Amino acid sequence: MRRYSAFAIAREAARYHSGWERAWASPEPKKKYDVIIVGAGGHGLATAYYLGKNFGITNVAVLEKGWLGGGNTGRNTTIIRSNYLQDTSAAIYEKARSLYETMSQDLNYNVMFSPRGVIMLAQTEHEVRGYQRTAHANALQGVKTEFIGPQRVKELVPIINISGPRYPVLGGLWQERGGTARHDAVAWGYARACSDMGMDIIQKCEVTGVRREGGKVVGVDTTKGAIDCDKLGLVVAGHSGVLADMAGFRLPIESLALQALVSEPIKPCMDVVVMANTVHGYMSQSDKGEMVIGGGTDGFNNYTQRGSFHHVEETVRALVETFPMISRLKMLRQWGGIVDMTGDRSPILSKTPVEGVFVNCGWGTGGFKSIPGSGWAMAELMAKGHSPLAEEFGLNRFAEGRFIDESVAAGVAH
Amino acid sequence: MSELSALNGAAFHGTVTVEDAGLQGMIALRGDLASAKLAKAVKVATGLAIPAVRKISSEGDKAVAWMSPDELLILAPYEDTGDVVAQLNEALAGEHVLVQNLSDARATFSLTGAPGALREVLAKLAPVDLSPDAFGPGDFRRTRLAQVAGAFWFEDTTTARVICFRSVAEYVYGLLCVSAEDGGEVGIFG
Amino acid sequence: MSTRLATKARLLNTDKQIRFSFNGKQMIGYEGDTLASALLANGQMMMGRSFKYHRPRGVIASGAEEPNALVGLGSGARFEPNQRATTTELFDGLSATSQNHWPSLEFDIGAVNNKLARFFPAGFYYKTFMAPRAAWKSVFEPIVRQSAGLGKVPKDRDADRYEHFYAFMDVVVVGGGVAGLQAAKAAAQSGAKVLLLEQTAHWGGRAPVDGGVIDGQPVDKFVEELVSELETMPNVTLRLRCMASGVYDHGYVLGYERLTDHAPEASGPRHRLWRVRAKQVVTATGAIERPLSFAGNDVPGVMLASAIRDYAVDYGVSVGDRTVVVTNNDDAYRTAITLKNLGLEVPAVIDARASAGGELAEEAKALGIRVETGKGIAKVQGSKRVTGVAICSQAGEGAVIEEIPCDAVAMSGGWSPVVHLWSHCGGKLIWDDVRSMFRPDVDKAPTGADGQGFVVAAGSANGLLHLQNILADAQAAGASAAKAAGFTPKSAAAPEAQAREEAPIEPVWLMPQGAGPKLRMKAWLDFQNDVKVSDVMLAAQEGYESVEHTKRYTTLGMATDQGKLSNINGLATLARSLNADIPQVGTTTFRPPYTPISMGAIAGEARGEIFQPLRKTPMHGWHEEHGAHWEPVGHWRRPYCYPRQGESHADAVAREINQTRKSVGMLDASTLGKIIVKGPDAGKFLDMLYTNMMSTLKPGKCRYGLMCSENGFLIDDGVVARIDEDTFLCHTTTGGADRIHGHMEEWLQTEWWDWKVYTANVTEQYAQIAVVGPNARKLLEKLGGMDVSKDTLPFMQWQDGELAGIGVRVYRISFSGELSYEIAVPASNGRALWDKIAEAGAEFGIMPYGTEALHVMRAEKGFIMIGDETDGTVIPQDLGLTWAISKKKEDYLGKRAQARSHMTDPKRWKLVGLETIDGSVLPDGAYAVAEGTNANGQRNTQGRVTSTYHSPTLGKGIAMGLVLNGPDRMGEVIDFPGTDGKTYKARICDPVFYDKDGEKQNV
Amino acid sequence: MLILHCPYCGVDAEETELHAGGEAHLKRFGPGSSDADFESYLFGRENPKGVHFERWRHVNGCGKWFHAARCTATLEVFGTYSAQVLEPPQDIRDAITAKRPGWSWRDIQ
Repeated sequence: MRRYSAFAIAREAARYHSGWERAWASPEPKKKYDVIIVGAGGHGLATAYYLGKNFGITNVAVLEKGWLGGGNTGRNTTIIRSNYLQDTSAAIYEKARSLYETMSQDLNYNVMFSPRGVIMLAQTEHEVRGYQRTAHANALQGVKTEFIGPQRVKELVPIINISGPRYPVLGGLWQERGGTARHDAVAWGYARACSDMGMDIIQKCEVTGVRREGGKVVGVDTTKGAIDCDKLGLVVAGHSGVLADMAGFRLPIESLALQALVSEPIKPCMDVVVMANTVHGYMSQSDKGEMVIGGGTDGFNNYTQRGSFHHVEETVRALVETFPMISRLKMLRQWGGIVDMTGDRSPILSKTPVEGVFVNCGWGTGGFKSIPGSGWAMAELMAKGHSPLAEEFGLNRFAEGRFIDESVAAGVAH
Repeated sequence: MSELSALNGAAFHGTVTVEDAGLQGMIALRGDLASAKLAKAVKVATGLAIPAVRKISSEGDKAVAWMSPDELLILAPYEDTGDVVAQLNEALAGEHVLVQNLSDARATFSLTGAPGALREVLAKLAPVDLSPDAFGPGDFRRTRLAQVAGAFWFEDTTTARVICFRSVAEYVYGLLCVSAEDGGEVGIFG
Repeated sequence: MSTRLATKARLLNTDKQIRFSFNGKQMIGYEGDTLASALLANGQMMMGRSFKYHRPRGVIASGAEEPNALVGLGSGARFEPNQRATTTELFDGLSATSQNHWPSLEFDIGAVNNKLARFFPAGFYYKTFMAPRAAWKSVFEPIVRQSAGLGKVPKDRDADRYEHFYAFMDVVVVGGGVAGLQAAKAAAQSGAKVLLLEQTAHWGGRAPVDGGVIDGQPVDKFVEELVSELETMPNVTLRLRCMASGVYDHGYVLGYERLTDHAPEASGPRHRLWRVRAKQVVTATGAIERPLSFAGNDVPGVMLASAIRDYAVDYGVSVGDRTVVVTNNDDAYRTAITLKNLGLEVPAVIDARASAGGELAEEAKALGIRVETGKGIAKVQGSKRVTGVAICSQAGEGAVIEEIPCDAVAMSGGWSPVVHLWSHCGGKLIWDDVRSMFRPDVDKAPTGADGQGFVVAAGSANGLLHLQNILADAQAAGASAAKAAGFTPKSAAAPEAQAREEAPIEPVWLMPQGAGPKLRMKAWLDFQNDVKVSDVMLAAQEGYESVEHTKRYTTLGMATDQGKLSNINGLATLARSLNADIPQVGTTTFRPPYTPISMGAIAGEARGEIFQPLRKTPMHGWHEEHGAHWEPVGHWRRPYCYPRQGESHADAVAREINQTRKSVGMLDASTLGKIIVKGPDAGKFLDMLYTNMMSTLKPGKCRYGLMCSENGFLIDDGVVARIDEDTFLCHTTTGGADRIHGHMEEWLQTEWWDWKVYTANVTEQYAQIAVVGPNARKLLEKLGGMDVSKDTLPFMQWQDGELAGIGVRVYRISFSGELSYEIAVPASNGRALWDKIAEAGAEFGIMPYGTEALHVMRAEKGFIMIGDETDGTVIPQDLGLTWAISKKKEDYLGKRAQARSHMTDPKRWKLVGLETIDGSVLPDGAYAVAEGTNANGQRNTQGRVTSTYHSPTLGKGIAMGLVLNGPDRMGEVIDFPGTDGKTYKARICDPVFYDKDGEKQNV
Repeated sequence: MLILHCPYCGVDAEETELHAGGEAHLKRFGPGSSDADFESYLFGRENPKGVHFERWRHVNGCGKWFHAARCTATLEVFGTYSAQVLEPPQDIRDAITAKRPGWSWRDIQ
């Protein structure tokens, strides 16, 4: 792989960029791989990457029914934070966040990780208590956060309306090293690195069946023919239920639409990510200048990648109240993704009833921020059979009543 | 009287006039609407028959509205509610019913104005087809008014009644006033 | 220079001059102008700078597709960035400023990017700025952000208002051109209710500019008559300045009506968002002309041929004196003919086709216009303004044959139907090779609730370009929409139209077709985002082969015009690069809105006072008058405390508690939920709902109860009073009123529908006032009217009666540990009773207290609070509430769940009291640490604080918490590290800090 | 933006009058049931890309719960019906069969 650098650009500029090589290869599938990952989104590619990097497993195929990074990786609001309440959540999201810090250098691909800081606003006494609790938990989890007062919020976010009248800002949970990254670049950077390790990323290859022998996986059927494997990782947010069905087990998952929108670009006016859970909206400003806005999920199962407009209305009115200056900005584009939601809204990283089949799903609205941590844990789980980061996220927790519930500290949205 | 309605007589004049309609007697009657005994009790208490689905029947100062397959809303003068409740309870003794005075739980607004303007004010707030061929006097609709539950009906083509929960009376009044502000005419219902 | 012509313009009223300013310079236009036409008339071709390279940008189009002419409009509370000059109607006093430059439009430092453009190809960010690591955030990103971003930031709260409007229609026709008008008529004649939306201020679309004859009349006349006819039809609603911004599932169409943008002084809302439910939608949205990709096609003065024609005909504006037309189709000849007829020079029509054969070409030639076939533009000369073009053979690599001086270039690469609305909700497209366009696949329309198609495309939006075909298609579309909506359309023929016959288009995706890298780097696809042919080719070369990859890698089509001009050219370029067919490459997904719509319109009326419902109790006004400091609780606002002059909130809370414990206090408890549950099976039902046994409660008595979810977690608590044999009244928490009522109805309707139980939520029927403290009884006795003595009304009983002449129901329940009465009174009498209590209490020094005093007092008593001790993961067994869990019942909601292994785990943290060694207050939410770390390196914990307060009664900090084996560890001291760097040491103790034996409440 | 016909009050209600209540026809398992049954009751969810049965409440309307048969891939609605049945009635099944021959959901066809 030829390294990217300013020098390389200068060299290529001289010859009209004719020398750039493909970022990733476009191979036909082999007959057999040690590991097949279904889903070339951020999570699937990260899983493959860490299988190679951490465990030397490179005879890997990543199968993608559409184009790589074309699912939720390319449809989210790019927020990265790890200020979670429960230990196991904080562990995997903080692992992810710390990997984001060095991702551009690790992958030699600038994913534009911007640790600009994330504030979760406390607008009720209940939220104040909830976020103070989270701050205490984070301190013991090694996640650097701080509960800050309203004046500090105003300093960090001059465009915010902290005085209400409806929901005065009482403070906020501030994670200085949270931020954003360029979402597509995360998928592309991993894809390039995986391809460089000799892994096959096979796009437009839809899995149509999971082949099992004696309760163990032996391969998959695809639109490009049958492919054998020893281990199979299902990493297909939104469509996890469909794939599990092929493998012969059920997941405690429902697929819901989650929507986002951006404004037209304006000059820089907000340097941090702000989440306002009382009114259900969050906003950041992209490097292009667009205000990137999101809210809650729709309430019913939906595979259309289109949501209901009243959720957009709810989100926008919440943010107009919080940031009155956005009223005269215009919505440029709205879109939806399909997120898979589990019974406790926390992910599943688990072995399954079928030997050799592993599942990584249920990230709900937290998918993007967890990509490297999720890939890291999934790779370890698939390579070694267990992973401390994945331990608590097993499927068994539902039968045991062992919930990982993040909504308890008011931190609902992402 | 020391009783106060939520808005204590507020009024706004815009494309239509929005007024607090004051204290209105309201009784919820839950029961088997197909039962003859219930129909008779309603008749005795109000002089009215049980209305059809999503209809309201009225006579004088009383009215009966269809709320759901097992619930009616009985309207009577505020000061008479105690008597009507007692009458109903007596007539329905031994039956499985629930008679509940909810007069104080709600606020009522009166909207008066040109027929088209009246419809427009409501159509800004409720996901309901308010064209004359779809909704008119005699119809009763429970729905959503912006962010809260509410219900309305037309007494005639120039008078509408809107009810909502008492705690959100100011919010609904605010909604109705903003919707009735001059300059906001839509001109779609003639 | 562009200038105003002396000839009559279609849309102008030259009797009415309009004054406006651009970058502070005063200018004059006419009524009917757009900002773009007026600027051009004032010689202002350059209107902005591009996003990435800060290249000079002139207006290129005349409508919603404009990517360049974006301005900041207005000032202060009415400032709006990124407003399209082409869709901004001119009004008196309009003030506009150009964007994305510093210090000025003419001289922009940022244009240095342009000089370095070669180093900034597509995706260059991804390949550099990686070292040193911190530099991206601190150095590179701020530079990138500052140089991007386009418009200025609005500073103030918006001065305008907005609203929503619901409409229900049989047929919505989008687009008020001839196709839309005709379709609306065809649909309306069936009797269907029709709404016709047009985004501009004028009917007729572009047909009147393009010419032709309909039913023997000029198009303008036809439009005028048709509009008049539609206006007389009672079932037709016509709206100008109302854009259909999106089509959503189940026939939901969003209309964006701009009511006062053209008249800011007018009263009324600025924008109205129409939420229309349509049985059928006809998209008569027209077509958009495509640019051609040649070097220098972005120089100001290079415009769409149709736009130059529009400015001349509609606004009497000449874009330049000498306009070279470059085309691959016949339509652009209309521009040449129009200009020539207006007395302007057209040095040449450069036609990339080998032969130009249509009637229009013949007409142009007849007018003496030089037509060069098989030629293309090698390069446009000029930087801030076109000075000429170098022409070449289209088949070659760009060797210059001739240079032609000119000051404008009219380009046409053919027409693309506007398929956005068709596509928003899943309508599919097909590639039409003959016409070189994506058009709606009529067999794959978006489907509605019934599974049938609900969108019909009409006219040029359906790929038809000849006037006769357009009208016939529109007639058919209107009729078919009416039919699908359940009406019987009249069989009527479409009007007869005559227009020129056109020779076929020849697709040209690069000019000249063999252009080398140097020319390709100057051939723009996306004018705003600075994406060139070379960028798309580079993306393909690097493996970003999916059209979505290319779009995202190059930012093609992601600017504020959302690629209306660039998408098709871009994906054709991609297809060429991949040696694939265009349909194989496909399109990106069309997402709403069609053009950007204001956030204000989306938020609608929900701002200020009516941003959200604010729920108020009947005593709300009193609290306000008495200086309450508010706390939002759900949609309610409750007094947190009532601070007096100079008093801190903490002091106020302490005072309120002290006075209540010492004498008497009063609390507005109206927000607590009250639900009537009645019927022969009411007891059985409540036994399922509560963990306690409620069916054994005697009429007249009260019992505290717990409710769990089916998942076992504690979701609500409150006192249940049995009213009579069949009737219970269940109190819930403030947040629980609606939720628990819904919960009850859900179980009754969907699981136990044969149980005879009715419920009614009577929360708002009653105001509820708690009178609390040792003097409470005396106070009530003073009010008079009923016996509230211990014997007649003992603890945990209720009675109906009268106080101070007002009918009440009094509950002897206590959440404070004091002698306490909760008095329910019909809401309309709430304020009267409150006033009487306050008045009668004066002699006892009665004080109102707020939620914080309530919380502290209950904590002193060790009572749990839903939301503090519980957080959705806590079961009653954790809280030492096993006494409230009936052992006799076979079943209740949550019972089975509580038998699962994690819920019976002895290691679950249990409720205890906590007191600091030094009397200080434990920090809220602090965790108790245990030895060591877990497998993920996190510090182990053994408990947490759930409630913590300073107790004025005890004069020290008190807390409750959940602790591992807590109840077995009384007296043990554990460590709670704070976030302030201190470690708080607390002793585990009984959670009941005050009056452990309940002697005070039970008197 | 769905529209569902409320079978109780007859309103073609738009989504903002409704509350979505998840999968329909769940069988409740209480005390004494097996861990697997109980887990399945609480968390096992059908999540088909296609025909689905679900619960809705006409919350800003007549307040009644009802059932809907809907396609999650296209949002087509096959019909709505009473909440007080244990499985989809025959006319609803027939309506689905007419449009999605060969459909199945759990063990219902």
